[in-house]
Amino acid sequence: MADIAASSGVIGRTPSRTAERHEARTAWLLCLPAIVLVFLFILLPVAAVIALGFSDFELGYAGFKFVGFENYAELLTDRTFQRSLWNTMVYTAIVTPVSIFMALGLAMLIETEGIGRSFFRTAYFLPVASLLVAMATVWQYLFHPTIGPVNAMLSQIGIQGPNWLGASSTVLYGLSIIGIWQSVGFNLVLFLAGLTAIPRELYAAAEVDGARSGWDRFRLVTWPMLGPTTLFVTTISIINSVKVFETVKTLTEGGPNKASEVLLFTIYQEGFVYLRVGYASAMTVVFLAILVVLMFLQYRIQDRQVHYT
Amino acid sequence: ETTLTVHYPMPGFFKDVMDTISKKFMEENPDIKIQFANPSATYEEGIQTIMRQVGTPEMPDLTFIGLNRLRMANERDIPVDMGPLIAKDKSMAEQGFSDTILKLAQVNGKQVGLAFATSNPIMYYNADLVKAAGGNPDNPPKSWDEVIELGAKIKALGNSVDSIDFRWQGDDWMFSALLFGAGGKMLSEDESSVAFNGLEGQKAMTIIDRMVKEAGMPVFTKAAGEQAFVAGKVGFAFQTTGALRNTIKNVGGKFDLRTAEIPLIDPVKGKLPTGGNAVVILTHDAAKRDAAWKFAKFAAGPYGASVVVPGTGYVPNNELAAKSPEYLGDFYKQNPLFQAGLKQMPRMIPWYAFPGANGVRVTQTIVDNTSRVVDQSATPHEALDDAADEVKRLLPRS
Amino acid sequence: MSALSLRGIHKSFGGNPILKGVSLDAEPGEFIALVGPSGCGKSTLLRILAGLETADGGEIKIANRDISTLKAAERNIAMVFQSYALYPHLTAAQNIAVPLVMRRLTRAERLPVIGSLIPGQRKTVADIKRDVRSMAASLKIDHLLDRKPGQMSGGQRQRVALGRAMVRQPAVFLMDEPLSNLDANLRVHARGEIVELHRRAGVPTLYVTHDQAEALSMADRVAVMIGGALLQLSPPRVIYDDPQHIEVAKFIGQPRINLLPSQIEADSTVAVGGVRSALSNRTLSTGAAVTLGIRPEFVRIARGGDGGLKARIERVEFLGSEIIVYSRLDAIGETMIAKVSPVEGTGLAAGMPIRLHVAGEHILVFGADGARQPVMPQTTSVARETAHG
Amino acid sequence: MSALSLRGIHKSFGGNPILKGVSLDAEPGEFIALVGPSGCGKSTLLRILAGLETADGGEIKIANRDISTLKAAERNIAMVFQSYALYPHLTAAQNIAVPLVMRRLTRAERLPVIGSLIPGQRKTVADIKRDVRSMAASLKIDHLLDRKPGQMSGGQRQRVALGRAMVRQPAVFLMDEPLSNLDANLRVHARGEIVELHRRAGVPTLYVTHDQAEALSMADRVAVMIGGALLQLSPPRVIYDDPQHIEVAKFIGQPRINLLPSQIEADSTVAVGGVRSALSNRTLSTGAAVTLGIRPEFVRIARGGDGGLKARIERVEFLGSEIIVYSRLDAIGETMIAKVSPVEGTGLAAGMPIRLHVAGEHILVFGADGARQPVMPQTTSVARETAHG
Amino acid sequence: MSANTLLLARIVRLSILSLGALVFLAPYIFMVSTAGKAQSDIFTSSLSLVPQQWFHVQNFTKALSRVSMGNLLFNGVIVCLLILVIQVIIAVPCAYAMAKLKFRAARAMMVLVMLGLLVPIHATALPLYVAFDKVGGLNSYFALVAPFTISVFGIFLFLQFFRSIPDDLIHAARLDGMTEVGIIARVIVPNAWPAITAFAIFSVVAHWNDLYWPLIVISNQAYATPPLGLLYFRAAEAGDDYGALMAATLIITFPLVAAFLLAQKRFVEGITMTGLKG
Ligand SMILES: Nc1ncnc2c1ncn2[C@@H]1O[C@H](COP(=O)(O)OP(=O)(O)OP(=O)(O)O)[C@@H](O)[C@H]1O
Ligand SMILES: Nc1ncnc2c1ncn2[C@@H]1O[C@H](COP(=O)(O)OP(=O)(O)OP(=O)(O)O)[C@@H](O)[C@H]1O
Ligand SMILES: O=P(O)(O)OC[C@H](O)CO
Ligand SMILES: [Mg+2]
Ligand SMILES: [Mg+2]
Repeated sequence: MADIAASSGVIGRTPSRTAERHEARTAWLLCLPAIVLVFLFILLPVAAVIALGFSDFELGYAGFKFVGFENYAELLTDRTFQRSLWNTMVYTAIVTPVSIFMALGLAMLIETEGIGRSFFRTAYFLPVASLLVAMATVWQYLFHPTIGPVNAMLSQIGIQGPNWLGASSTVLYGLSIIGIWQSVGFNLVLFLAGLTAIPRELYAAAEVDGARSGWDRFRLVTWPMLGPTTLFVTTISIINSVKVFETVKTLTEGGPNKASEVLLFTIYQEGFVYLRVGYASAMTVVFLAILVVLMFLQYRIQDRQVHYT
Repeated sequence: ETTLTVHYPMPGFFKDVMDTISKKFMEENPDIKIQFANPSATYEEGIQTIMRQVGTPEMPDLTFIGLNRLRMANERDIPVDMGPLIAKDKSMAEQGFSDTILKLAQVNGKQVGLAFATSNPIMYYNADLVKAAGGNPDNPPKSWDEVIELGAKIKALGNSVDSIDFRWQGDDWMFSALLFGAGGKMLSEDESSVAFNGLEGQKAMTIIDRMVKEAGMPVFTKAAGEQAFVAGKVGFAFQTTGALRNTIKNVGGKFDLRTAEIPLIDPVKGKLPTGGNAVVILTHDAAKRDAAWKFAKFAAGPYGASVVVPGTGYVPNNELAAKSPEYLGDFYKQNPLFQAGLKQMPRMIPWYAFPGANGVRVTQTIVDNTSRVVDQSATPHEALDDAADEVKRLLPRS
Repeated sequence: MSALSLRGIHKSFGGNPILKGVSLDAEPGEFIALVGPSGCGKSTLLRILAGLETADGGEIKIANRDISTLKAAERNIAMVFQSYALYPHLTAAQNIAVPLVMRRLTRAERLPVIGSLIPGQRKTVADIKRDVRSMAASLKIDHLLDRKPGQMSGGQRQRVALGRAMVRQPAVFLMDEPLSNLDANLRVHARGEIVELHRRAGVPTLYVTHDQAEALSMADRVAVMIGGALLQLSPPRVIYDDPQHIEVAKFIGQPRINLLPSQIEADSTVAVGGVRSALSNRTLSTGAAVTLGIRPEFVRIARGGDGGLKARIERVEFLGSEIIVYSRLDAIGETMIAKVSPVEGTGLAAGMPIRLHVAGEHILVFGADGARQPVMPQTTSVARETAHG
Repeated sequence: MSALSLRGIHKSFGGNPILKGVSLDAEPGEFIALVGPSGCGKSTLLRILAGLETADGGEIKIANRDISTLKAAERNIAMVFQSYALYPHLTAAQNIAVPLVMRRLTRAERLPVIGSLIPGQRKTVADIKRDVRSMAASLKIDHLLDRKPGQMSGGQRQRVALGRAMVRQPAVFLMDEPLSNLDANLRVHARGEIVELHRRAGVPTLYVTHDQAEALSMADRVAVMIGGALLQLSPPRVIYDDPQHIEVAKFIGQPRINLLPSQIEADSTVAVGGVRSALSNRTLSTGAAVTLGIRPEFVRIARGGDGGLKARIERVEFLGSEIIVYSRLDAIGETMIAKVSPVEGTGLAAGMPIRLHVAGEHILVFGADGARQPVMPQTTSVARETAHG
Repeated sequence: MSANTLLLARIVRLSILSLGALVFLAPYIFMVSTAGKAQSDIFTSSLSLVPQQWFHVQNFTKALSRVSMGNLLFNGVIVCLLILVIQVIIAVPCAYAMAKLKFRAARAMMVLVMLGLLVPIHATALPLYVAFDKVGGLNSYFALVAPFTISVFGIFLFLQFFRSIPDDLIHAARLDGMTEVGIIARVIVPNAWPAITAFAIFSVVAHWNDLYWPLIVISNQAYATPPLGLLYFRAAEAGDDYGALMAATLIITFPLVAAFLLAQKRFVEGITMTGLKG
């Protein structure tokens, strides 16, 4: 009986400290290679970009000088930059939600349907694997105002197809359609992988609990359990949409009359076509700053809601 | 033995040409070896690559730069001055390098390269549509008025046929074709003030405006215009003769493709801009420079031209090549479509490049404002004035 | 008419037959305990009934209606899963509320914000909350209602799972070891709640358990399933006192029944420890091998004296209110288990020589095929013999 | 020297204190059963011991060595998780083999193809296979070795989890309800295997269970934990017969102990049903409220006659080898539980009036604070009284 | 009744999926059709997918002979494999530590990862180019691979998946004597196959098709990757050599499709967490 002590405890050295230190050290070691590489290939170059943002460096000239906030001051009045901010926002606002919900819907349809799963997965994934260099030509043709199949199809049902990539009123939508086409497969694969992590037993429970329709099961099990995946997909989709570049570069060159100027294209144009690397760098910094704030807000809000353990 | 690394843009166009030329060159100069660096897709990307590589071991010994980018390259001191090399070389004229031709690749009097492939804007037309619209394909329009009138008739044929594809996108080249054709200039002689919004410019821009208003020219992207034309859905296309070979291939037998000289607003004083590129020497190594000069002359010389012209549609940059039956004389007889560009050669003047750091941006400004006319969101007058205002800002203040 | 009827249910997993034609009928409001060794197919049977697994063959009827083609959600069955299957993203309260929400609210009423604008929705929601709270109180988890499953102990999770099933009024209750992670007191309490609920609801209940006390005390009838077949389905007393198969006798009863090999002697009698019983039918010929079963509570220990079976104590196990004595028979080396009260057991220790006396009227006789052989009542005679069976 | 020693372990979750200073010492080779109500912190204690959770305060020693700072992998502890925690991607055999592979093979030998080229590796692997097979055989899962957890029943999974812990030779065994999903026979069998293994290994074992038979029969000592504190740690008999706290008495014993409110009478005695006991120390004053505890097996039922407590049967529960009778005392309305043999119980039915007699020498007295009050031996006197307590 | 609704639901589902697939495949259909057409047959006013003359042989011959396709594909495979293997080796442990170990820098790491996700290669290409030039690393597999050895995308993706792996599984592994690295290799990776396969697909596709970075660091054709080969079919004036371009694109895309077909089973064949209870 002597060994019973309902004593209120010998709180000596806290063992937890040491254990926590152990764990922290292991964690550090595991992260170290990644940290080093992030430093080398992301942080340092970004630092260089920030530094260049304060300079008047131009491609082809050897020297440059620091000009303080001149580039940033110029940015404030740069209408092209403002235009491209707006266009990027519109593009992102269209492509992100549509591609996420389409991918989710397709993922669920494919998984419930027994027939042709591999085929459908591949079909929807193919756009991700496409080489834009060649695909640009194809889209150009598909969206052709007069000889293009899309408008031919529309005219079959009596609609006068728009001048998709040629008119400033529709060019962003045309690009958005291509953007959706490209990213649905990407999101689809992520959702398919996410679906596998949901324990089957929960669906059994949902059925027994009276979740009759697929929709009920979706609301009760799939959607909440996919939370982490959705968070991930949303984050990545936003980032990818904001980083739209290749389609604009190959299909519209920002035109007509800047109707499809987007941020990365503007930056590219400034840096590599107009060769003003310093100014382009300042733009990049602003671009990053906006994104960082945006992403953190989005991530923090959503992250709270999706992790259960 | 010397090895030269050569870089060139648009391999889809130039790969075969380059391969043929370098093979022949190495046969004639066994002590020089030519190797190619990874080519660039466009002139734009080509010059970017070179500018990045300046000063690194990756920099090639020779490259081919778009004629409108020579000025910019020169401002950055990238090309080797060919002046001394030409001076040493006594027989430039005999080799077919006339002064006019040398001028195409000069910046402020400095010889920064040798024009390699040169082009001028011509008129392509669909003879079938012209006929259907009541025109005579054998007697194509000579003036813009005729073009616009016939274009309107073609448009009226319906069946989603369009009248005209005027290639205003991409750069200011086609605008300058109208402007120079009216005898106008981009800037004043001393390059201190804007001149393209003068009378000639107004006339030029009004032509574009009329194409839209009177002949219903749609807003095409560059590729869309090309595709519609080769599909037989456009009556007239105005663009570089350099695209001829590809256009012929794309049209095949679908319709009767013809070419003609481009109308000039002022048929007397009218000039035309020269497109294309020039071979530029980059290496500062003395031994290599001689070899490079040999190659540059060879490529830009009559043999080079005789390879380039049939394969592309460019006009000969070398008088010898153009005239001598040894090179291209017979070719033109057998290929009448290629004659339009040839006939316009006397009118060719350098493609104007704007001075200063913002040279390239100026071009974009002109394109953007042209597009406002095409989509009818601005009158020619407004567009030109806005462009002029902005260009004024962008020019170096002296 | 039976409230629930299974006919010839078959099921294999990858070629292995798991259920080999299970048939079972439950009266309205009957409570059936399903017991059987681990892996015998109990959970599989429940899952088939619930519609979560499809049988390879057989027929399922609820209230005489064939439900084999109905989907799980349409069968109106409540089930406690062996693995709990709680929704990890919902709190205990929300978990318990799910079946009510699914049934009492229309699809529109379930919509996040809009739902609450529909007249009557608030009232229903409040009712659901109240029902959940009282359910939780009866399972003693009302203080946990706001926790998510990840923050609960094993037993707490199990109670939430139980609550989720019990909160509604289904056509059939299925419970798969719903109390296995609870302590004895809580288990007794929960047992009471389940019985009470069952009485009120009056629907057939199939209850899988490994706890025989549970099975015997709660059930109207006990179904013993072994190797994918139902061997016996009888009221608890019958299952225990009158098992029809040696496997049932072996499975039911804790500590387990003593089995002694024996032979039919002349006149169709069997003898053990000086006690002789006569079989009531003469199907087995003299000399046929049989097995005699004697429950531990019918084995009495004498520390000396005559008669009975000579044995030596191997191990004495203390179980609080009783003592289990394991001893080895001198004659045939088999182990015999006796269950005695702490008072009787005082002083017994391993190694002690003892004599075991069996109560003759409680001997069960099983033929070589395992089937029970009836014994003529009142025929047991006690013969003075030397102590060996 | 103690083989395992916990000192003042504290732990809170989000401000809720769960463990409130738990201290415990185990002798080398001692088997301690840890019991307590659901949610009292048993699993948490094991997890802290294993190094999976960090205590807020306190000290843990194994063989006098402070291991608080060691990582879980370095503590050499084997544990059966309440949730099994099987590797879903490995077969049963591979699951069981993991701890052996990790300990017996060098890092190089574990490499996929290259490993098998290292001399000696084949032999070790073969040894591991053999050990796994014999472990599996002893848990009767040898036919499942190639299945993955998803293809096994609950009880089968649990046995794999048990096998994984038992296959190796750790410094301490921790088992968290390792047999909860097994049927009675299998449980008895597994119990035997665990005890056997424990005897061979001779390392301290902490065994959480809700099955009191398990706790009482297997353990050298039983630790009763209630509300985050260890109330008593004693050998099974002591825990059962001599609980030091009313909570312990209430928690241990199935069916649960009868508790009757009472008062200290003159001369420091208490009386119930005509039986009187004298307290051995006089700390409680006359008139102080106490609670009397009488185990159900010490309550005898008389169908008539004099004396004892008058009561009426409420419910009779059949448990196979015994019968539990719930009756309500006429005088004070409390429920009394009696446990009788099937023979004694024959004929008892709800509604019957009876008299309950308690064995005076087995009455436990608890003060108002719950602490046990010793009773003087041999002082119990039976007075003829009218039948009320 | 339910049999009928089931059938109907099925028909609706299949129609939606098929229609969608058709839309998504439309560009490919056009591409395949173009690869079999003569140049003059491509842009016509009729919308015929069937070539007037079968030009497959010519186009594919051109695609294979105009560039050294074998060399391009080989470089592509080497580069993609190197990138993938290193990315996984670097990202998995890091994500594991961030998801399952407690350390104070985890939050800062998260910031780094997010930042990394946001930074486009277009922005940092120039400083990186200068750095590679300084260390003389241009024109090598090293230059093609190095900047992508760190995949913040991978870290982020794995992080999400690892979080849903139950803690008890990791605890069991620790008690079984695994080191943290052992846990990663033996518990995390096998249970995260869907995520790793998905990542592998993305990584390979992205780097197989990447044109931007190779164009910057590779001027020596010996190290050219497949998309660089496509340049040879591009002409800025009057369109590309469409037939050959499409043929070459198909040749280059084919390995990706094959790889995807092989891999897709893996990321859906989930390992359900049935080793656990609760
Ligand atoms: N992560 C957590 N956050 C908050 N509370 C927790 C957490 N984990 C456990 N608890 C609480 O701590 C208490 C002790 O839990 P523990 O799992 O140790 O109980 P237990 O004694 O093992 O119970 P059982 O017998 O039901 O398994 C419980 O009340 C539980 O709700
Ligand atoms: N998916 C599966 N694939 C193969 N065999 C399976 C599968 N699921 C279950 N089994 C096997 O079917 C048999 C019956 O399983 P079931 O879960 O019904 O057993 P149970 O009677 O509930 O056992 P327990 O009491 O241990 O829970 C077991 O032997 C099990 O191994
Ligand atoms: O292609 P080129 O060299 O003929 O140049 C013409 C212009 O680029 C047309 O915009
Ligand atoms: Mg089961
Ligand atoms: Mg627990």
